[in-house]
Amino acid sequence: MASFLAQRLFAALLTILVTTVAVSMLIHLVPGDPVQIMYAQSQGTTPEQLEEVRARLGLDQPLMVQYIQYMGRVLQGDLGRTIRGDQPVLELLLARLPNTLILATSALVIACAIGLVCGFVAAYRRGTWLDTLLMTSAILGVSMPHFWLGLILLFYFAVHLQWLPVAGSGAANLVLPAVTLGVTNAAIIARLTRSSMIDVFDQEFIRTAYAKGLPRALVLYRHALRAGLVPIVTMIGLQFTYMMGGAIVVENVFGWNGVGRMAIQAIFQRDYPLIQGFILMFAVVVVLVSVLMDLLYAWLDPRIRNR
Amino acid sequence: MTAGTILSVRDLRKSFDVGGGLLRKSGTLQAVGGVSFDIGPGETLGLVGESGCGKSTVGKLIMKLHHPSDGAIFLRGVNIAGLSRRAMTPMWRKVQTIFQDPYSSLNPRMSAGAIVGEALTIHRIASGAEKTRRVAEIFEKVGLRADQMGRFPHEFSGGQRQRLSIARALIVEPELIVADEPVSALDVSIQASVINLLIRLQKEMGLSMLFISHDMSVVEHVSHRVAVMYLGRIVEIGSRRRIFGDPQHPYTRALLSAVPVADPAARRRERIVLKGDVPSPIDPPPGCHFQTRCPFAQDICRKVLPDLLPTGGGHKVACHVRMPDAVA
Amino acid sequence: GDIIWARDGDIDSLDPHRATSTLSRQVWYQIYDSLLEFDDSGAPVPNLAKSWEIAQDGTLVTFVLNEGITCHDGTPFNADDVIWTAERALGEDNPSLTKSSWGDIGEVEKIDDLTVAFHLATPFGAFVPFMADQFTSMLCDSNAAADDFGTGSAIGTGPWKFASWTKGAEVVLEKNPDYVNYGRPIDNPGPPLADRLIMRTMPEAQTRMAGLRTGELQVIVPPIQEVKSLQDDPGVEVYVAQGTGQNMFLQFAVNRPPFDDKRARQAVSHAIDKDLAIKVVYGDIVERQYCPISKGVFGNDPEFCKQYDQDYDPEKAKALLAELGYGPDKPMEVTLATWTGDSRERMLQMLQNQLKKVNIVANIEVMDIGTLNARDTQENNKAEGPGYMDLMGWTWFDPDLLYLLWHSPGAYQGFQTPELDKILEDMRTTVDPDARKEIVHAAFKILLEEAGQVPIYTPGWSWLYAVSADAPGFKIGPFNRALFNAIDH
Amino acid sequence: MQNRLEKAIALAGAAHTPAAGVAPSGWAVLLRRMGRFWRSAMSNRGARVGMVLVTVLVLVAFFAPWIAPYPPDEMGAGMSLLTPEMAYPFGTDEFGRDIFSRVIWGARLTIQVGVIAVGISLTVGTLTGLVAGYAGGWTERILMRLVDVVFSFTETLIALAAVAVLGPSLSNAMIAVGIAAIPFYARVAYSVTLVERNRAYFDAAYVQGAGHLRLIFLHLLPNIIPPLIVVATLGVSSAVLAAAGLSFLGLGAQPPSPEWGAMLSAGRDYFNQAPWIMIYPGVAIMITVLAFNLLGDGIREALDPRQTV
Amino acid sequence: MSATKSIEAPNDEPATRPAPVLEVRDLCTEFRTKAGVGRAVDGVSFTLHEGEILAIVGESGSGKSVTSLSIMGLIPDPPGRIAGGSVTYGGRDLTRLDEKALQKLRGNEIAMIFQEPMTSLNPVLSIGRQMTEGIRQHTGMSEAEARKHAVEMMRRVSIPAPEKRLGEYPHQFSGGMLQRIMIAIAMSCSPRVLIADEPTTALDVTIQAQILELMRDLRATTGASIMLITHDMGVVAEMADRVVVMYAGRKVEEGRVEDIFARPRHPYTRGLLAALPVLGTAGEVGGTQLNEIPGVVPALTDLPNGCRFSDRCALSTDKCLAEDPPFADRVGAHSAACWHSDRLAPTMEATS
Ligand SMILES: Nc1ncnc2c1ncn2[C@@H]1O[C@H](COP(=O)(O)OP(=O)(O)OP(=O)(O)O)[C@@H](O)[C@H]1O
Ligand SMILES: Nc1ncnc2c1ncn2[C@@H]1O[C@H](COP(=O)(O)OP(=O)(O)OP(=O)(O)O)[C@@H](O)[C@H]1O
Ligand SMILES: [Mg+2]
Ligand SMILES: [Mg+2]
Ligand code: NI
Repeated sequence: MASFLAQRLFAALLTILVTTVAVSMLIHLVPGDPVQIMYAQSQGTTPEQLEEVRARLGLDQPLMVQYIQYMGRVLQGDLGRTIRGDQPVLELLLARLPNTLILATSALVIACAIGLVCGFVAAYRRGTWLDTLLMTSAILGVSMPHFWLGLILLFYFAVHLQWLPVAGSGAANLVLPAVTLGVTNAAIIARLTRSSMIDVFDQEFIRTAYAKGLPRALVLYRHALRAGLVPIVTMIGLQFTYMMGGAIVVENVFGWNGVGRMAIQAIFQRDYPLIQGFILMFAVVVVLVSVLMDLLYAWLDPRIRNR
Repeated sequence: MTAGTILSVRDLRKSFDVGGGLLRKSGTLQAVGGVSFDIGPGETLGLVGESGCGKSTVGKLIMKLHHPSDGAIFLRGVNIAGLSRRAMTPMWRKVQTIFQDPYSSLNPRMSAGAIVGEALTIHRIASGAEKTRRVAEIFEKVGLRADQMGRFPHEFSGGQRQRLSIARALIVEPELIVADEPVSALDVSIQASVINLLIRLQKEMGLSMLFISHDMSVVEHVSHRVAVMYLGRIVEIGSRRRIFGDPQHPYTRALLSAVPVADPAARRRERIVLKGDVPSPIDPPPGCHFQTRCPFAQDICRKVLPDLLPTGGGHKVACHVRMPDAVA
Repeated sequence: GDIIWARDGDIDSLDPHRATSTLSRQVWYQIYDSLLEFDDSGAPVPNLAKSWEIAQDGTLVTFVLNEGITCHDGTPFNADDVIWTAERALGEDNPSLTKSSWGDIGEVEKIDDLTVAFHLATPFGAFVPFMADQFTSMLCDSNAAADDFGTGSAIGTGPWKFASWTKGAEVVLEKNPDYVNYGRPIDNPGPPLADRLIMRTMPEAQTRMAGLRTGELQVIVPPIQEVKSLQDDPGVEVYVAQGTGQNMFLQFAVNRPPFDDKRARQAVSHAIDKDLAIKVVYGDIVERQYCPISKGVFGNDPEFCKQYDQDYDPEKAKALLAELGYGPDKPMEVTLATWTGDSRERMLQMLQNQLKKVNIVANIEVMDIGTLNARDTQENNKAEGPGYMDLMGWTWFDPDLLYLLWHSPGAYQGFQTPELDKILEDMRTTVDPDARKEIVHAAFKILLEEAGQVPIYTPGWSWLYAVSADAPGFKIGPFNRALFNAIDH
Repeated sequence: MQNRLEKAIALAGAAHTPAAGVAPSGWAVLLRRMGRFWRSAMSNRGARVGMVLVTVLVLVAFFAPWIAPYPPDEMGAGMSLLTPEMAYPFGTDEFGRDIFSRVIWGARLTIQVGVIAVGISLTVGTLTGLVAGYAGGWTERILMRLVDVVFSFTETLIALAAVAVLGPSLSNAMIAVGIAAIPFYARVAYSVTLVERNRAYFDAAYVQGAGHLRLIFLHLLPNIIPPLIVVATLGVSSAVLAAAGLSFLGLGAQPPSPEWGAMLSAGRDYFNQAPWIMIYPGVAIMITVLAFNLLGDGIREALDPRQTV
Repeated sequence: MSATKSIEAPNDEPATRPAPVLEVRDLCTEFRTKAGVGRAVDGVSFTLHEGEILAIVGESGSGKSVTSLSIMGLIPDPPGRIAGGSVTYGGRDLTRLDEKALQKLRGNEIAMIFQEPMTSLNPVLSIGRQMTEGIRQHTGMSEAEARKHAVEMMRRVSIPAPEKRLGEYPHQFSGGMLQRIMIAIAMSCSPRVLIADEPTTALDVTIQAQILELMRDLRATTGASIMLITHDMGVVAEMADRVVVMYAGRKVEEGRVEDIFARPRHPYTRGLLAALPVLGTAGEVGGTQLNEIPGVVPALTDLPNGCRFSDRCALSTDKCLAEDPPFADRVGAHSAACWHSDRLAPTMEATS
């Protein structure tokens, strides 16, 4: 177990390393540096002064040197300070991480609640009108652009009905973005659940369970659901990371203060330490989630647990 | 190894690394643990044994689908065990194989003619009309019609697919055929015709054959000599007559007596029913691998792995216990 | 009550020396005061300093501070604070980003507790108005004690006290009960009426609209397209900042064909019907801009500038293009860029449409501001490739901006002439207003005649405020300074 | 993680069974087989609806100049912000451009986006996964690690980089979307290759002495294509959505191009006064995505050996 | 008990046979497929008597499994459905029973074991759970009692250290052990009927011998009737009292095991027997040819007219092509569905 985790983490660290190198290179390909951007549109300084600022920030060093210095500091737990506003990157990230985690988790809970139930029912009633209805709604769900659904929900529930606040970071503010993100992702879970459950329903051990005289509900719950959950759990893990990083549009629409939004701002401002910090954090989350999924997976599937 | 030997296998070994998952230790699985045998020209060696005992692995090692961990494989005197893929390419004209599952061994996206003729292109033996002619010829030989060349595997029946497989193996005119359970996936009625075909072709073309099967009656029907494997090792090898008529190893006897006889009248014969299950090749029992199930096991069996020793007449047995006369 | 002001972005820093964005400046203005203020006409007037005096040909400026001003932490505001601020901004180890705008300052001298003298090495015409800018916000020297100044703490003398900043979400300010208004152009001599002022970041315009509609927000930056409907809404008041100092103009990659030839630049200017474009895209919420610097800034004189610009004349544009060998059979292909937001891409679409009529095919590229800035310099350094121009915007309260933009090497290493360089150098050191005006106009003439900079409109960004009618008392001062002191909510 | 992922992906996007069909050489066979595969797919109602919609879409795109009453960027074709009426069935936008015409022309761009983006990810992803699955060992490890690396970039980041290096435009957005989706295809291709590689026909070809290229392109590739087709069909819809999202962030199509995502993004400024500006392109996106989804799902269901009814 | 007796005295007269337990009459089961509706089982009738082992043989696809699933009411619907006939057990027609009533019978009075022990047990549930759930369902025992019973059953099928193994999962067992577990599960409620669908096909001969022995023992001790489905004529010969031969969804021959082997009355049965290489009978390699049955089993949706075996049959005549031979239920147990049964018996006897 320990050696397995160690192995996993080592591979993960390598991936993270390559990722950060790649991202650092990539982001430096983007023209414009943070100093120049800070001066945009307002009375500026002489080019020499710009150079001075760059030198102070270490941006005049060759890329490789910058990167190595950066990694050196990272290993000591120092993610550096932002170029804009000169704030500690780690603090900023950690301050927003909970928001993102909360949004992603709630959205995931909604997505799972809808997706698992619909998928299961559709699989069970495979080929009936109910199946068609559920799956068509699922496809409709994925067909909607996030921002479109978000705006419509916003205007209906917040402005028209005034049931929920428009924006902010309170508990009531969580509802709309979580629903938007949840609904669009529920469809994917529903479809996967359906095919996974159909897969399981056709397995021979289900027939065995029936042959034992077990009631249908028990067969479905104890035998089918558990066995069919494994691929679904994987997808859920994937979705979680996707929601964490990719929900920028939803965060924007609902003014939800998450890491995704900060990342895109950082990119626009070429705030290298912040971007690198974000990527690093994201990679770590991806790794943690995947380890978590492994454990969950092992818990669900004894074949992996102890062979 | 006599001069006329086509294939000579010496102390062949193969182990696989297995495991290495969550909460699981990785280990080595010795699939083949030191196997030696010869096959002469025009001879069929039957290889029998229980599932997982390493029969297919032996076949694959000879075909160079696996690289041996140790040991030598002489094909017409050339040791192919260490050959690179490139160096092996010409050797594949001498040794060919027939797989167990006729359907999955045929590329579903290629026509029958293309599948059978592929080797002609690869080895630059023939192309164009000449290729077509030769493919047609081999089709006739295995009992297919040349006009079926344009068809696809799924349009053939199971028996016909296995014939395609045979045709593909024969088109390069090999000297040795490794047939890994060529009839196990077939229904009884079809199995018969494929067996008949194989025997006929082998005679006509003077082929040598390694015939792998778990079915004792089929092996008896096609083989000149038979090797019995148990957990990665050969426990008994000899002429068909000896193996079936006077088996020396308790496992061979048990195997023979376990085969159900298709004659209700012969029902109440005495039979040896082995206790217990086949041990795992990852963690084989000490001493003789068979000792855990052997009705005659003695102390020495639990400690010392018996060698495969000749008993005369080309017959060899790996057993510490001298058996009384055969019961079967 | 609380005033919640929703904007499309967050501040960068609470430290006026560490950022330059409009979004940050708007907030500094609430927390800090400067020595001087601008009155409604844009002229510097007393604020923290009750008077100032210029001596020795403009190389010595002395300020006398008002008595009894207290910092947010309760300490009195005096000459030490001014000196602390100035030395911090001008110091070697961590200078202000806008250090050069202070001028060439030799020494800041404390005459007495309430009198400070600035010694300049050379006369600097823009010095006095700069003392009214947010970049010279006066910081109390007690800030020295905090190691999170600018991010977690900020002590000033302004109407609002800093309470908290959640990056990306909101900045919370509380009213300064001790505030006395000396110079801000608003009718409230004392502390703000509301309890708190909260700046919220809401990038999506429609969300801000929704918030205003539901009463969750009191002040928002509205989407331009909604201004009309908001103006018609009795529950909302729309404020349009005047004299923001922002100006929007076209500039060209002048170091390669076709825009290395002034006729090509002039043709573009002649081809576009700026008034029509403005009307379609912005209606009446922006103004046509004729001069290289914006209305309300020293030297701006539309009548003067009109003599030299290229007014809408497609025929003339075609003629110029024909001279250069372009015509219906050989259209001129160019790139037309700008940065995202504030309907600028709509402006480009209008321009594109108009340019097409004179056979200039413009491909629009809209990018983030960082990319655009870098791109402009890049394009000026490229010897090959299609023509390139962009709709750019800058803001400053003084024509000194022209020095930055067009004095070689120039902000983008673009348009420049030796003659213009000379004029701009003179402009820097001339203090006398009339003489300075002459020089500024000389620079205008070159820029406009040569079409090095083609002015289009003003203001350019973040100049609109929609305020809920239940929060009356909002006002915008010159240079886009939002005043919440008198809002009663 | 890897295996589970594959299983999930396979379940979500791919069918495992090769379809049935007929013809002479590997590729011709594939084509003929595709025909058969197609017919069997078309027996599925969802797939038929999807196919009809896709066909209509392609026709609309192709005949846009004839169908659209106005050029897409003709300003003042009508008055600005007209509500839908006979002459302007979808109304007009702020420049008086006919939204109907723009939506029609937009179909071209959208199909282009879908096809090109998927083309990129399909080609690169398939080759990567195929080679990784075929070669095994270090090649496999390195390639699949690289795929993981790409996987942890967000689309936006890739888009920004692509846009920055190549300039902002729809085609660069397509490239970005295409690159971002590579891991998905690579993983499907990889897992299917592993399955196919373990089928006996592969070993059979190997022991005929077939070379690397022959094994990869003649034996493996044709056999991994059908599941990838399904993934690709579904991929078109995600690509369309992703590109629209990028346009929404200003990283995609440049004005005045009538790309639907860009129209939506511009239209949201008129959400209150002229909702039709946002509604019609939105509906168009939805229908397109729906069409490809139905098609993909339909094909998958049709290929599913369990689905016998 | 008479069941045991029938093994020892296989030549018992039909008249002394014990009472029928399960009676299948004219069973028809259909599947809707893309190619059309196929009758996987088409008018099959047979009777299972008390304590008897009835073998059902036939090649792959002949409808053996579908027959057994139809009896259990486990035909997946859709695509399948029982289109006609009856299955009488204890006076009730199982095909008309509702789900609840069937649940009471399944695993309790009629139990079933399947071919693939590996896939027939749920990989994610422990063996103990899978054993006890059925017991608890039918007996109302507590969990602890059920576990005790399960351990007892495991011991009976000779699983070593059963208490320890209860907590383990299927993948930790070998195929032979899993099949024994399956049998233990099936026998745990002492069913009257055990349906074994190819219980040993996936297993090695030595393990097969163990399992067959075990089934015989169980029959002897519990008196259960066993319906043994297989394609292996050897297993039939070893185990069965009576045999039903199926071909393409039809019963083509039925009779006592000795009769079937000694005097097959259907050319298909004869072909099957002759195609089998028999241990100990081989002469020189290639000396004797195995008998081949040309052609393949027809697709259910594309059956030949007349006798379904006609296109593969050496004896086929015009009549065979035109008319479907009825199953002649002749006096005595041994009969076949063939126009030429009479011509067959002597031929076979002559050669054997
Ligand atoms: N690629 C492999 N990796 C790991 N283990 C393997 C591999 N191939 C075979 N084995 C193991 O080696 C042992 C021998 O396998 P092999 O296939 O040779 O048996 P076999 O005698 O052919 O059995 P069967 O009758 O089931 O075909 C088995 O335990 C098998 O699990
Ligand atoms: N779920 C199903 N859907 C469609 N057809 C089916 C289904 N189950 C069985 N069949 C068809 O019914 C026929 C009989 O199948 P069955 O499984 O009973 O054969 P079998 O005699 O048990 O063969 P085997 O020896 O291979 O197990 C076959 O042709 C099969 O294709
Ligand atoms: Mg094998
Ligand atoms: Mg079956
Ligand atoms: Ni068998």
